Amino acid sequence: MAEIELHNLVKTYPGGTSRATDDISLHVADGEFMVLLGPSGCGKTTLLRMVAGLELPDAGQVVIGGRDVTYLEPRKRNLSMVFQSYAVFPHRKVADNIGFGLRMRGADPDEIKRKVAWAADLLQLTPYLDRYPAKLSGGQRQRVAVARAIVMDAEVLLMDEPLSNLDALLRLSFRAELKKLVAELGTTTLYVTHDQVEALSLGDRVAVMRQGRIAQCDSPTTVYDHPAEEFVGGFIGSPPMNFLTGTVVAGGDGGLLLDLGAHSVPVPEALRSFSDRQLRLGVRPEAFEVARGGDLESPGGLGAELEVFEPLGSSVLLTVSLSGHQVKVQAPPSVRADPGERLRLSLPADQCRWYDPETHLLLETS
Amino acid sequence: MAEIELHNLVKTYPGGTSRATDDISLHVADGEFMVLLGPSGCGKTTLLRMVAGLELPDAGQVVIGGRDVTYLEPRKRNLSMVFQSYAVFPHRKVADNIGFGLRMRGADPDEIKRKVAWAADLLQLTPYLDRYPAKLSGGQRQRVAVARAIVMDAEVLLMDEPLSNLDALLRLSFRAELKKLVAELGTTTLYVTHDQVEALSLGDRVAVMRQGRIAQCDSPTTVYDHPAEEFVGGFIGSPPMNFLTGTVVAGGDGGLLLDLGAHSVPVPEALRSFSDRQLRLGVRPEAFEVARGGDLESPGGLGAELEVFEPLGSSVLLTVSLSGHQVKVQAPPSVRADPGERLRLSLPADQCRWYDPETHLLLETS
Amino acid sequence: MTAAVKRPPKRIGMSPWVLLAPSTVLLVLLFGWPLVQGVLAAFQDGDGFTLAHWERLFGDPYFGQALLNTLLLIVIVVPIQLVLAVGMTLLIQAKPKLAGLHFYIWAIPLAISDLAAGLVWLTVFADRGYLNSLLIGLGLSENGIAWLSYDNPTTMLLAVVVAEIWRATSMVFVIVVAGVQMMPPDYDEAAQVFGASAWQRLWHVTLPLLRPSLQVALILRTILALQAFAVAQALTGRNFPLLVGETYQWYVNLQNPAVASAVALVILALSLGTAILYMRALRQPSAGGPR
Amino acid sequence: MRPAIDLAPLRKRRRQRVLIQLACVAISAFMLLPIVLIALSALSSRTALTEFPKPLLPSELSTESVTAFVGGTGVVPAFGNSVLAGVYTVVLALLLGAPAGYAISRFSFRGRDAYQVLILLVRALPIVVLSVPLATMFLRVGVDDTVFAVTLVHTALALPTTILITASIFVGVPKDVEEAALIFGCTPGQAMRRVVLPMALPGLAASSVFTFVLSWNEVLGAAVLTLGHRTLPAQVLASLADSPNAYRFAGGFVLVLPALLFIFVMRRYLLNMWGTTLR
Amino acid sequence: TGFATSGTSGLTFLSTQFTPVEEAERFRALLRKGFDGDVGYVTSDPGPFATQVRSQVDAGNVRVSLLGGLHGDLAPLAPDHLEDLTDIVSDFSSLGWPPEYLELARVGTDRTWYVPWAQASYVLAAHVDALQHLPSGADAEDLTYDQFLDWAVAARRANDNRPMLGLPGGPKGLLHRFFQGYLLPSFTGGQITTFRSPEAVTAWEYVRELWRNCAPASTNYDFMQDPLEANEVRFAWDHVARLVNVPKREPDRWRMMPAPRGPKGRGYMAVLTGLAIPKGAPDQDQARRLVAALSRAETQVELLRANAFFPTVRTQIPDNLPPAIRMEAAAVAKQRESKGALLSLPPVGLGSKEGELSKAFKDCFQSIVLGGADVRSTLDAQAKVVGKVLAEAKVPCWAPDPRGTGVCEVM
Ligand SMILES: Nc1ncnc2c1ncn2[C@@H]1O[C@H](COP(=O)(O)OP(=O)(O)OP(=O)(O)O)[C@@H](O)[C@H]1O
Ligand SMILES: Nc1ncnc2c1ncn2[C@@H]1O[C@H](COP(=O)(O)OP(=O)(O)OP(=O)(O)O)[C@@H](O)[C@H]1O
Ligand SMILES: [Mg+2]
Ligand SMILES: [Mg+2]
Repeated sequence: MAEIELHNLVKTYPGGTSRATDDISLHVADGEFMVLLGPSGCGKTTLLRMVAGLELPDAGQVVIGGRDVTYLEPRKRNLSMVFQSYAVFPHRKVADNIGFGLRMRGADPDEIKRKVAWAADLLQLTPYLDRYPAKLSGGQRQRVAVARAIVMDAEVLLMDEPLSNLDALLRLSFRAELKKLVAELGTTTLYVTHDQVEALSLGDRVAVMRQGRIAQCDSPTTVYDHPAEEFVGGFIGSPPMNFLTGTVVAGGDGGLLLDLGAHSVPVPEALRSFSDRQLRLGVRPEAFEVARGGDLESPGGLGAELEVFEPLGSSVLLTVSLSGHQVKVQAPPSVRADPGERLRLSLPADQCRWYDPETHLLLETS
Repeated sequence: MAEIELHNLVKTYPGGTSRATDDISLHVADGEFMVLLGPSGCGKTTLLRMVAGLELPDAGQVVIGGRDVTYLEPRKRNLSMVFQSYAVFPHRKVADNIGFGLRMRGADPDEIKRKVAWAADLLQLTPYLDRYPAKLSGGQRQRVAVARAIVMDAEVLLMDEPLSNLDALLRLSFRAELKKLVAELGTTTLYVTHDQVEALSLGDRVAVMRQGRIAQCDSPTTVYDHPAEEFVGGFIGSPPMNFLTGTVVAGGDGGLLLDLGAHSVPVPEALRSFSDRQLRLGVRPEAFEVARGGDLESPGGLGAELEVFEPLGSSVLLTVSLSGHQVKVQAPPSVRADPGERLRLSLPADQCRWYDPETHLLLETS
Repeated sequence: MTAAVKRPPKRIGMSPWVLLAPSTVLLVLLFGWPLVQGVLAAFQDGDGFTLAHWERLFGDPYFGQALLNTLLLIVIVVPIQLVLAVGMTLLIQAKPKLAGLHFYIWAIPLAISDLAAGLVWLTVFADRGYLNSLLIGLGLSENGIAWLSYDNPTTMLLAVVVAEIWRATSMVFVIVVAGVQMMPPDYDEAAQVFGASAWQRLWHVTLPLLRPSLQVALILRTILALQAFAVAQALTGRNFPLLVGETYQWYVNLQNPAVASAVALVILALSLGTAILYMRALRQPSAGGPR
Repeated sequence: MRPAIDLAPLRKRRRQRVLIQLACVAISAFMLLPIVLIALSALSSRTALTEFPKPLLPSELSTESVTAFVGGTGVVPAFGNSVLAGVYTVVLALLLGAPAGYAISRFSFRGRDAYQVLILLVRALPIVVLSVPLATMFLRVGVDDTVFAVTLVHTALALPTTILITASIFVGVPKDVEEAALIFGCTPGQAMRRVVLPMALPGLAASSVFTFVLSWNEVLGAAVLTLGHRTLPAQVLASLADSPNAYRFAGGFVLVLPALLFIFVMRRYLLNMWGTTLR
Repeated sequence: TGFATSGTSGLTFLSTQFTPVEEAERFRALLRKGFDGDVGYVTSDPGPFATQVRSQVDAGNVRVSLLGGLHGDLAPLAPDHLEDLTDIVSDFSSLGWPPEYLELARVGTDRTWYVPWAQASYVLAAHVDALQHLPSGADAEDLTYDQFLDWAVAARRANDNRPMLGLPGGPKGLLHRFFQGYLLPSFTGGQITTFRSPEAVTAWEYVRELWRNCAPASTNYDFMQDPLEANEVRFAWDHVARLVNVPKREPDRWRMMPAPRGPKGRGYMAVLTGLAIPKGAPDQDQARRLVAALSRAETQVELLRANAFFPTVRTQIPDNLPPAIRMEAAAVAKQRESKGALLSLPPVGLGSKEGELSKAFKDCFQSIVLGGADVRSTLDAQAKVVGKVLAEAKVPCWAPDPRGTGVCEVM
């Protein structure tokens, strides 16, 4: 009942030199969970504020549930929001903060009490219901802001980095609850986060933004596995995708090879038009398979020297030098190696993504 | 020159019912990078504020660089700080904000200009130097706060969730720079974060806090691999450690086994005192090795049914049912399976951690 | 299924003028016409435009004196009050014991009318007042000092200054306190951590953040100081004439509204001049509020 | 190896606190002393008033002057009128002035500075030169000699203070909190009432105090607008100037008391906050 | 719309007189006793008084039925804002108002605009302590200005060089009346015409000398009774109503005396209050009845008894008055009846310009005495101001200046 359609939204802040959002169009289906991801300052908050009606676009249209709301007052849009800055009411106790929206809507006091208790419980705020926000820790304040938003059961839920100050455990449990809640109510959600795991695990779709534009909007796996632009690949994933530039040459067996210097990697037939031209190869760090020492120059294997070894708990991160390019490789925690050691990497062909070195756009290979 | 020693710090906020920090002692060596990790509201900010001198402890002592500073004014402690709430001066332009500390210290204007430019460049703030903070995005403001702290070259650097509103890419690059910077200057750093990857990759040591106490303070790998309390294991790692309760029984070959119901796991000899008593087994999700189908009940193998399959990009997360316990398993992205399918998990003995079911403390096994 | 874009409403949210209208209407209705009449009166006599009233005014021996005294008083009193009020605010912010009581006492002079304030200080400074009683009691003086005598202009000025400070500092104080109460403590804490001394914090953080309040306090204080003469009159009679006093004198005792209007216009010009000066000097850096 | 706890800063802090304490007491004494003196004078007998050198405590106390003052014809109803006018004025000035203050603080529109200067005109021109035209106007409309008329004039006089003070305070109310209220279903009016105003309470209290005290002490306007329904100052303040000192003190003292009460009530709102404005 | 504060709902009597609470209460009691209607007696400062009357009449919405005020309060309102009361005055001519008062009440026209109500004058009050410093041979009841000065000097010398004499030079003080009605007529024989005569120069030089022996706080004294009571000064010149409380506590230690005399006689001034009816006032009949009641001899004697204002109608002053008033009455009588008595009137017919004329005298004092300016040139300069005021008002001279036909002007 409440899909969100954004048509060509343009917004320049007064006195600003560049557009905060630059002709953004986006369609969020009813009940869909859309995650916005992008570098700091790319216009995520601005976009949310235009949907909420706190900022009016210079051009373009906002449609919610089939109704044009571009210039409608916020309160008539039936939505609720978690502010990046929390915007908790300092003069109201936590319980009153959480119940504020319901009270404004004239809900039944018992109902309010019940819902407040429920949200407080969900966000582990029950002991603090009687405090003023000034006496809370940063994370607790943020939770108040989240609780205030979710009790509303609004048709559209806008969340601007709602969990940025919470610990992993709490995020994890809240995320699960949120997903359940949203699914139950059929709430359409726009969720800004900088946490990729959150983005990928939570979103039905992920919109990656860059300088006021949407670079790619697709399902999490597609965004992760097939970044539509180098930017997306470089932005998502930690560590991000590796990019290697080489020249396409004819291989011995008539196939094409990307010449990286000391090594070469097979290039799909579909890219024959790039023969003798430069091409960019994108590989996720975890796409490499790592073997220690051994038969270094076996065919399909790439010899590399380990420069840095970082244990990350659930995996290890290797920084290796491959034909002079620095490449990040993620390996299972069982892998152990010392800097300076030589490793053999193998690279399955289906893990290779190819980019046009000029437009930086993904090239179709099938 | 500036190790930090905290001795038995106790702090209860006026009107508070419980202690915000409860008898905390901590020693941070000169130049060490100490990360504080803990659930929201556990007292991290309070601890930092006491080190900074913004809050006076009810009891205990703060020593910085061999000098007692428990009650000394903040400005005489030669430290700088990133506030969780940023506390960016709204009446000063970004450049003035960043240079504030230097100006207060009476630094040379050229020097200030140089350093501001350097920090702005590092945090990608150069285009905004001339703006007032009200015209910045949330993440940009946070970066201003960080820049303001790092230009100080203070002996002690306190950072309270300094990167919570930044995207992964920026965090990554800043983290690397910070580590370099801190190492160069020999700054002693106390760093609060809720991001475990950050904690583990950045910290020389990690102190995990819980309800005003330090649960464990050790190197990242130790904290991750050998959580001193169940709490630490459950708190760190995403998903966290799995805990399974069983009874210790004598195995067929004279060894001890933990009886989990349908399965059993060998128990080290050192825990013989727990014979016939309950014992808790902790296993990291990535400690399991997963095979699909196949010889399900082979020795050392644990048969489990897949309940949920979640792709996380660089790995997949499996929720399986193991003798009725729900267990999270992290597997390489190459693993594919469907809910309902049976999987064979194997569990290397050196990946098992044993906990006393009453005290929830780690039991020594060697 | 794109819904038609409704034209953006001409006024987005509330136009400021909607909010300004009620007060403006009241002011214009009540004071607009009298104001115009008052201004015109200064330039008119029976047969049209004239500058005679101004000549009359400038020829008056009291006028120059009054102008001088008024300026002198403002130049001395307003800065002292500002400094004092900020100091008092800082004291209250330091949360001393009985802060509430002190605060209350400091606000008391607000409640006292000009006339009563003048009386109060007259009992102190009069020849046979408390101050001289004290001096004599301490053996510092035999017969006391004629503080308010016309031939002691310095002590006379001093007495008026003390009385004005006592009477009107509270006003600045209350405005500044209200401003400080709105200020998050974060900024001050940040300044502490970054090595600012108490003075530096005051100068670089607290005062700039207080700018709106200070601006208002200064403007109001100056304008009201230009309006107050009862204290000076009670203390010194006509020995220390002030401009508003002259307005009353001309209007009430001399029944000459035209010259009174001329004096009033001088006051008006002074008030607006200083107000504009303050507004320029303490202009908000851009429209950006805190946060 | 563990240094002894350095208590010097704590001692310094304590010393500072003592100094602060002393400063507070000194200022309080300065502020209070004249009040005490007027109270003592009001309660002195006439003979005691003429003593010299004056002892701090008058030799003879008497409530004669005060009772005579309070017993005067019309003093009690005039007191009632003053309270009415004061309260009405406070309410009306806030109702009209706070929105304007809000507009000045939140919107940057053309003519904002001009508007501020314009409202100052009202305060900058000595009201005495307006008195005849003003009174004539009220008489023409037929609302003279009522508390209502006095309230109107006092409101107009108080508006500039109200507008400027509230404007300076609204600047400090974070915008995002207000936006949150809009999102959670408030009309702009409700957002103002439920969120912005409570947060701006100190400023509102400050301006209320000014307004009330202004109305309470204003003589001229009330004196030219009323005859049979006077406010207390109009009824007695004028006569004080012509009275013997004993009455002047008694009158001054009696006039001060209710305003003291009012400030006492408002004091809480000036000081009490819910901690801070949050980020 | 508020609570009634006038005490009754009857006609409204607005007055600038008897503003002090005590006096007003006594007068209200008197009204209740002497008049059978309801009267709300409302006091006001002269400023709001004029404003009220003007605006009410201008707006055609008059609320006040009767006005009471000094000649100076009422004269500016005639003729546009007052009813013509010529008929009352002729009806009651038997009451015996002095002709010079009726002249004043005509305000330079040929109609009468207010009814003379009560009068007052100015006298000297002295404590017996001060009297002992009188120059030898001087008669306290018949001082010359030179003896007066000697007295002030002697008193000052005897008192540690602190003057014992006080004059009401405060903002509300009536010192200018001393110059207009006492000093200048005594020295020059005139008020306006002789404004810059050589005798006037002598007179002002005399003031300068006198002022040196005058308490410096005199510029703050509005009423002399407070400083006298408080022992700040021991003898003083002031309005009778402003001295009446002085002898209250120790009646036998105080004396009231006529003002000194000078070379041209004993100048003295009478203060006149009057009753007027605003143009278009409601309840005019009641108001006229009230005027009649207030003009009765008994009522006026009562007023003297209550508030120390003397009757304007011909009547016998009774003996059973309070001591202070008895002393004042005696001094006033002596002042009026002594040989060489020279009556000065407050400016006649100047209307709203009266204040500016008085200002000229005050300004002379300010410049010559306080500012130390040259007497001659100051007088010349102020004479121009006086001349201008008179020229604008186009009025003939009044006592003690010779009343001519043309416009009064400074010689
Ligand atoms: N000013 C205060 N008054 C009273 N209690 C407070 C105050 N500040 C914090 N607390 C309480 O003290 C405890 C510790 O707060 P602290 O701010 O140190 O937490 P934290 O570890 O920084 O949490 P977070 O990660 O949410 O920022 C919390 O339970 C909090 O509610
Ligand atoms: N009030 C404002 N006035 C002018 N420019 C602004 C304003 N608010 C934001 N901007 C600019 O607009 C751009 C987009 O801001 P926005 O707040 O939408 O970023 P964001 O994607 O939310 O970033 P972050 O992750 O840091 O919060 C930024 O470059 C910012 O500097
Ligand atoms: Mg944002
Ligand atoms: Mg915190």
